[in-house]
Amino acid sequence: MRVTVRLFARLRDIAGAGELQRDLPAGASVHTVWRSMVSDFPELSAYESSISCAVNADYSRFTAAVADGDEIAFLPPVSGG
Amino acid sequence: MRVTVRLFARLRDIAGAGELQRDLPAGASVHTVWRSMVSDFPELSAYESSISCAVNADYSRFTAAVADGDEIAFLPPVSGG
Amino acid sequence: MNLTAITTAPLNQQAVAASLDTAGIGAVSVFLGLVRDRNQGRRVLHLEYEAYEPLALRGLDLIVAEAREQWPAVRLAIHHRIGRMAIGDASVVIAAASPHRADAFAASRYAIERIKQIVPIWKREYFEGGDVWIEGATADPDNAGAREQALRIACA
Amino acid sequence: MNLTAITTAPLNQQAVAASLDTAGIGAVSVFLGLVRDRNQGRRVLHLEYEAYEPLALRGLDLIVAEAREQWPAVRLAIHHRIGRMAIGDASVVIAAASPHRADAFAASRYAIERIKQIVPIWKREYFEGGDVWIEGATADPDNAGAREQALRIACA
Repeated sequence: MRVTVRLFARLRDIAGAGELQRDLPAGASVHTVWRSMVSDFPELSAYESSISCAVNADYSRFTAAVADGDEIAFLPPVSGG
Repeated sequence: MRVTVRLFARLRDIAGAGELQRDLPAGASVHTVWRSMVSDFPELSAYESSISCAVNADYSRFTAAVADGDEIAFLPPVSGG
Repeated sequence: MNLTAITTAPLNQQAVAASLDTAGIGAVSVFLGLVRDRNQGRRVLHLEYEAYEPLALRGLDLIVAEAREQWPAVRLAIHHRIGRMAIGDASVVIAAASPHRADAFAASRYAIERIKQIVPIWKREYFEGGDVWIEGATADPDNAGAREQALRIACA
Repeated sequence: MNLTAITTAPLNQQAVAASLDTAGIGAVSVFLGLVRDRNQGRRVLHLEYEAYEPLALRGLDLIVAEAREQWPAVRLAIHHRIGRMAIGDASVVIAAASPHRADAFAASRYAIERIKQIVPIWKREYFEGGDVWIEGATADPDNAGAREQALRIACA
């Protein structure tokens, strides 16, 4: 299956893109997606303990299963206001 | 000596005027002025313990001496904002 | 525009806030007091505000000075309207600007509490069936306890 | 005008406040966050704000719902700007209207604290000599501790 990965702020800078496609095995979780990102962009690992994630524009847990066509977003610590 | 007395809100209603003149003996204090007002308008006595006073548009004490030409104001509890 | 004003003209929150120098400012807290349609179970028709104007203006200036003493980086503007006001009209606008938000909120809150304590302004409420002068606090700018109470409410 | 918005357009405090129904309202607390010229000793030139827009809007809506739960009589509007902003520009405008002032101040303060906790918006600071993404809180709307902290700051 294929998902869209969205990256923001510094994560986007590290990956050089705010939107990427990833092909995943069946049964993949958000965490699987993140590991695949870190594998391609090792600098992302610094965010391991501070990122949040969202599935289809809704906050999610890293253990959540992902489905074909999902949009998976990784969010560094926020700084709005 | 002669002073101007200013009354506000309910005090003004009781006296029927917001500005009055009062002739006073030498050595009069703000309290003398107030007693003279209560004597003319007994209903004012209800405010004995809750009014504030000002001399020439500056908060004052009731024991302050007044001088010829002063403006003495009596202020019921405030309700601005 | 002056930092403090007693005026019969309608108040403009944006103009009051814009009157503050915002160099170095990261937060602005604006407070508006509006005329409510109900008070103590009565249906209010309109209000009339009256002030002892020169002393009321001094009172607002004193509040600005007190706030500066408490929060040196805060800039504060207070405009109070007097005269007849309809339901929903703004009777007072306070704008507090500060480098950081905590002080902006505190100074804004402090100012409205102090106005209700020491500024010689009175409102007469016209309700269905009558009218009444509203009486709140005995004004005494030397009352340290009242000032401390306003600070406690503001900073807590 | 919507109660919540993420927009690239300049914010208008008066319009945001005016979007609230003021029937029964006696107090409005408006908060503006402005772009500061200094941050951590650096001289800031300008900021760029970025959002994950659909989730940021949901975050603002969640804050409005949380505030309604905490202060049922409060009406809250939150508009956050994104894109490039100059020093002094408003990045966020919050308006909280309530029958009485305590709740208006509390809800306004609560909203800005919660924005900084859970809304996926990021600012990139361009300063003299470089630029940096500012990173604050790890966003987690399920973190009850963070919500309680925002309530404590707001209501205290």
